[in-house]
Amino acid sequence: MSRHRDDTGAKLGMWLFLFTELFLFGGLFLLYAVYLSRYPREFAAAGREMHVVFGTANTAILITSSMLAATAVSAIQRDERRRVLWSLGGTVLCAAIFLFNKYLEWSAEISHGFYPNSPRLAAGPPGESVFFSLYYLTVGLHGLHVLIGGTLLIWVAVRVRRGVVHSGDYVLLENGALYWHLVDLIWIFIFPLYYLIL
Amino acid sequence: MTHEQTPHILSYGKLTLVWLTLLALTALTVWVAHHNVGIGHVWGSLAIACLKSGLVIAFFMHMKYEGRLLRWLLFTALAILAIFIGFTFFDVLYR
Amino acid sequence: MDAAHLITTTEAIDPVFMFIFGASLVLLIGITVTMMAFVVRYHRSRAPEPTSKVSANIWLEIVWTGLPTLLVLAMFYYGWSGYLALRHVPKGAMEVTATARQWSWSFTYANGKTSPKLYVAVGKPVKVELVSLDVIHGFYLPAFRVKRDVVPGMKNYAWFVATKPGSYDLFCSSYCGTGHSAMITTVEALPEAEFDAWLNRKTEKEEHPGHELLEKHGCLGCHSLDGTIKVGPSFKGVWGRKETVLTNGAERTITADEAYLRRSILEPQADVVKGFPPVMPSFAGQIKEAEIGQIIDFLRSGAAERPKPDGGRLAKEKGCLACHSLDGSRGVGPTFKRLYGSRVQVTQNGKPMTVTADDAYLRESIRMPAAKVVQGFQPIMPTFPELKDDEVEALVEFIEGTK
Amino acid sequence: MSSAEQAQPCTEGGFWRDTGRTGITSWIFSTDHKRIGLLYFYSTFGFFLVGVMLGLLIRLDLMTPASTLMGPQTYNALFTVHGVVMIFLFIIPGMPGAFGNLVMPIQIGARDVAFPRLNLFSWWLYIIGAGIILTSLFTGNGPPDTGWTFYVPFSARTSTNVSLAVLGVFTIGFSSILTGLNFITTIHRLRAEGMTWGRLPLFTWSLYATAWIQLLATPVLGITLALILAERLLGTGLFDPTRGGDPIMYQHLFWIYSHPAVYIMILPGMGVVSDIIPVFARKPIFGYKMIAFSSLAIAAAGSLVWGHHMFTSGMSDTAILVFSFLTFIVAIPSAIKVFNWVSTLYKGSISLEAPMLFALSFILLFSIGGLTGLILGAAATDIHVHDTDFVVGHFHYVMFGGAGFAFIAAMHYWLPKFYGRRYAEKPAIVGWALMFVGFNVLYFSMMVLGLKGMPRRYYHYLPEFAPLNLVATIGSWILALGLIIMLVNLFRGLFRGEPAGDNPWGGATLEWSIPTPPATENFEQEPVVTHGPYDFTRTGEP
Ligand code: HEA
Ligand code: HEA
Ligand code: HEC
Ligand code: CUA
Ligand SMILES: [Cu+2]
Repeated sequence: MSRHRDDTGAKLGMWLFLFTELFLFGGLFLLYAVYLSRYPREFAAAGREMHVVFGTANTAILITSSMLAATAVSAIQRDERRRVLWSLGGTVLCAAIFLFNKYLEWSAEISHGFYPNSPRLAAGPPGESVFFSLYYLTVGLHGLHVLIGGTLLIWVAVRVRRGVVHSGDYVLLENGALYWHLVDLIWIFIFPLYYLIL
Repeated sequence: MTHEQTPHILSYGKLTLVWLTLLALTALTVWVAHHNVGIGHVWGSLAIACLKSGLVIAFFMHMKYEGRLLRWLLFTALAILAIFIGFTFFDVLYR
Repeated sequence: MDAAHLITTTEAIDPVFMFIFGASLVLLIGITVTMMAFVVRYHRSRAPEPTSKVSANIWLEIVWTGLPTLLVLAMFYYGWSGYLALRHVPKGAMEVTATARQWSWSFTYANGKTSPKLYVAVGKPVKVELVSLDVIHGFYLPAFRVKRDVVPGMKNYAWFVATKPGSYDLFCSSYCGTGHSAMITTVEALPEAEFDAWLNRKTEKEEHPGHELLEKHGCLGCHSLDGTIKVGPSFKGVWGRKETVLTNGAERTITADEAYLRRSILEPQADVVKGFPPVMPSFAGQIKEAEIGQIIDFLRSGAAERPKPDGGRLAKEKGCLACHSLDGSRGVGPTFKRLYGSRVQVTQNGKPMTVTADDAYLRESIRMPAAKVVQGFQPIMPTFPELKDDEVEALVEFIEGTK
Repeated sequence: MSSAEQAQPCTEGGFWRDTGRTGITSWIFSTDHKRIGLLYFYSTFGFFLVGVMLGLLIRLDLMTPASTLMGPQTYNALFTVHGVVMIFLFIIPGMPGAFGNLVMPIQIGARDVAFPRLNLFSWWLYIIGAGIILTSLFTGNGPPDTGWTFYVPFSARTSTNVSLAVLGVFTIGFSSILTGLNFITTIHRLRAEGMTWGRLPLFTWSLYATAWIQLLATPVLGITLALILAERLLGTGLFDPTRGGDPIMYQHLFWIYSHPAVYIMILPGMGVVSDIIPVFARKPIFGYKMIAFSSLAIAAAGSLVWGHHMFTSGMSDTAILVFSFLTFIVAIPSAIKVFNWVSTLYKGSISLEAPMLFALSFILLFSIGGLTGLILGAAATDIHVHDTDFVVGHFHYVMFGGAGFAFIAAMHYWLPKFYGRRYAEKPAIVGWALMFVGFNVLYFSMMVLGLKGMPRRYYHYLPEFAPLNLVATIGSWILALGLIIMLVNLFRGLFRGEPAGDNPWGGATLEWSIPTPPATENFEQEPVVTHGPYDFTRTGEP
């Protein structure tokens, strides 16, 4: 007996999953809010050590990638397969650039002695070490999501190429894109909170 | 159960427009941060971030074209998250 | 709040309890009785078919949503106002700092004196500042309905007032590791004059300063002086002892000399005695160099072996006094008062006989309670195999002294 | 009278054989919700037995003031593992995982859940998490000794195997999230024609409310546990006061999940009771709408009261005011449920078979547990009883007397449907009676002990607490005896008992309208529902 497809159900499921991701990061944002209100000055001082250029560039990159992912969805609805593949390729490329930037940025910061439990932070005021610990955890967790999202989109792209995902059945692509947008959403909040607190 | 309603297709033009707005808002938030020192601007940057995420959710994520159910669920989830964070401040602020 | 109208913490809490408990009891009995009555009355043997199909009644729902709401609001309000009494320290309260560490308490008074028990004056409110040196502990005085967590890095406090002299239990209520249940001491409420005298006495006994330091820094919470193994090895005979230790995971044998003991205090994780968990915190920065010297001197002097067990304390701790009174009243067991030297009617192997309560008899009674059973009492006294000979001696001495 | 025919298990028909697949792989890789339900049932129930043995050992240690049975370290590991196993391995996954999976899709007239493969994945995550937790007991520096609450800074410092245990719980949290996600989608999307929201059986309603808590609260636990790992492995110091962290923040995060989690435990139990009582009283449930609504209200209001676990922690007084107030608000929907259950009995035709006995004792025990919850919710009284055996008594009443008894009621009520055979009635009642008595002897003594000031998690205690502790230990033996009788009888019956028939109790929900045991696809054709779940004039038709 064949079961009929339920795209709306699948999308509902994806949204529910996105809620859980939101709450996962929610715990970290909660801590951020609490510690910011306790150590405003230390947070500002620590925020000044961040590389705003990297942050801004990565924000632009993620926004672009998100736009490309949305384009892919529009394209598949119109049955423009080449455009789907190009957009997904662009999204994944952006993900890769984003991670590469992160790598550069973290190397720079770590070489300056900012990492959890580092001697430099241990010597500084308590609020700063809290800031950097939160920063590494939040951004690290986000980076993990970028990695997962990128992999997911590559997998989807392969299925598009094979014709498994097509204009008549593209909920997989839609869900993949939704996940990617969430990754973008989280970054939209990380960026001002960690880079622009001056 | 699955009456296939024809899905709403976003035009590329609209997507580009949203994209440009998002980039502009990013520039704005960086600019504000550099010209407006102080804790008060935390709220400013958060407001901009909320605006940006609203755009992403409404257009990129198609929420504008979804049914009532999803919108309600999203609203509920966000409200609960806000409560989790907000209620913690009953402790943190008055300790 | 002046002293005359002082509401004790107990007086603030207990009525709240009685109110909620009473209301709950009434509700519970009401629900249970109704339920049982329905079950009996409408049991299928009496009511083969249901006699009603009603499945909703808006008025009933309103009533049983509304009334409980009012009731719980009353409970909430009452509970909150009782709580406020715990937070408002009466003016003129004596301040004491309670320092908690794994796993012992130390109390510091305004004049700098410290003690392992909390001494207070009867009728005088006490504000206790709570300080933790490691993990979260809980400062709990059941008799006064007072509890507050002792959180590192936080300034918590509690207050209470003892209205009668006596000794009250003080527990660590918040789980803090291996020795959690051993982290108990007492509040000693003394009449004001006695308390003042105590507070201003220089040192209690003529003690080796090293011994006092061990008490002050909480060492004795984990290390005994009499050979019993607590969390850590006993100090009895530690000087010159051969120990198998784990250094970076590798076993080796060392002799406990001055350097080793010093390292054990400052870097406990460097050499961990085999068979013990590596839980000892480092005391670097907390103990002054001179103090370490005194401690080591004390450990070397073998003084660790000397302190005699305190019979009275043992009698309380081992629970003897749960069954034997000190004031002549009859408890589960015969009283200790004027027991020593008296003539006792006992049954041995079913034969009645009379004996004199001398040292030997008392020793036997503690070691083998079932051998001779005092007439008129049940043979229910447990044995205490963990008591050491000198502890039994101390108990006998204590009983001898209870006139 | 045991003819050879009767000794055959009835598990020949229905989903047991339908597809012709047999052997272990037809189970552990099956996507059939009934098979997954049974997988969950056996795994969670197995862990229940493990937890129960640990509980028994705890009581054995506490029998006398100074035990010589074990050392303090062993005891501390014991209650930690007992708590972790009971909460994360039994009671949270148990009810939704086992009975939710078995029954809910049938109750709404669906062939399966919305995402069958995800469902199987949830079970695997659960098993993997459980495996990690079990590994943590035997490797490293020995089993964790933090209590199930993993409070920092202790949990960040102890040298025992906390990291691995936390990782296991984290994995299980994921499993719980996926189950919740699956159930919400299923209930929204897969209801049969005519199965309106107003016709959902109350068990399904309660699962719906539960699923939302699982979905929204569990991720917070996830991040909290991840932070402990970070604290231990990376030294982030977010909760370390010497580096600017705040241990109280950990408690907030932990209880933001773990208070709502207690409603994950109890809500499905309430659903079971709401389904059982009308069937055995042959009368529609009283106040259907209010009961359904109160499940949602409990889920919602229950998410706002986490601070009541922290009244003594040094949290601000304002927070205590707010959280104490909200705690009392949660009691109201619970009260609504209790009153409606009792009213359902009025003018019914009540038969006291085993499921009903367990359901009725649920009402009593849950009420005792809940009412003691009020004493805990009031700021003044909680100060005295916090972290004492009174709290231990409270939560065993709600968790074991409530959720646990409901689980056992569900076993007696539904398992015959899936095995096709039923247990003997008399021994079931004997088992119930012993459990009920033993339970009260055990936990009532503990509550009195708590009032007298005996702290919890105490390896030994002062002699003044000795008599009641002895009584409690004796109670645990009576309870154990009852549990053993109950279990032996139940499982004997499932494999050897009389055939159960399609509708042994005369239920009106959909699961009783299909053959016993159900076929793999549940329904031959999609049912069209024409009446409510408690319309006993029309049992047997959809
Ligand atoms: C199934 C699990 C479960 C459930 C359902 C509950 C239900 C409730 N719990 Fe409980 N609780 C736990 C499991 C549970 N709890 C656990 C595990 C802990 C300890 C955790 C730890 O520290 O290890 C705990 C601890 C705990 C505390 C912290 C104690 C402390 O550590 O100091 C508090 C404080 O407010 C509390 C309150 C309540 C309340 C008010 C309810 C309410 O929901 C109860 C509502 C029910 C009723 C009120 C009874 C039914 C109604 C009637 C009989 C009608 C009449 C009633 C009225 C008119 C009001 N609980
Ligand atoms: C659902 C949850 C659940 C259940 C069912 C139980 C069940 C029991 N618990 Fe529970 N308990 C908790 C959850 C639960 N517990 C939690 C969360 C804690 C807190 C942990 C912490 O502090 O961190 C706790 C803590 C706790 C303590 C406090 C420890 C302390 O603070 O020092 C005690 C003490 O008595 C205790 C005892 C028991 C007993 C005797 C049972 C009884 O149910 C057990 C009765 C025994 C039987 C019924 C055995 C019979 C069965 C058999 C012998 C098996 C037969 C075998 C086959 C047929 C194969 N538990
Ligand atoms: C938290 C419990 C704890 C406290 C408090 C504690 N210790 Fe220890 N100690 C231990 C344990 C466990 C060991 C064995 C493992 C080890 O060597 O680290 C130990 C070992 C030792 C040793 C080595 C003993 C031997 O037999 O070789 C010495 C000496 C010592 N401690 C001294 C002290 C002193 C002095 C203090 C107080 C200033 C103190 N300890 C406080 C737990 C504790
Ligand atoms: Cu200190 Cu428990
Ligand atoms: Cu709670």
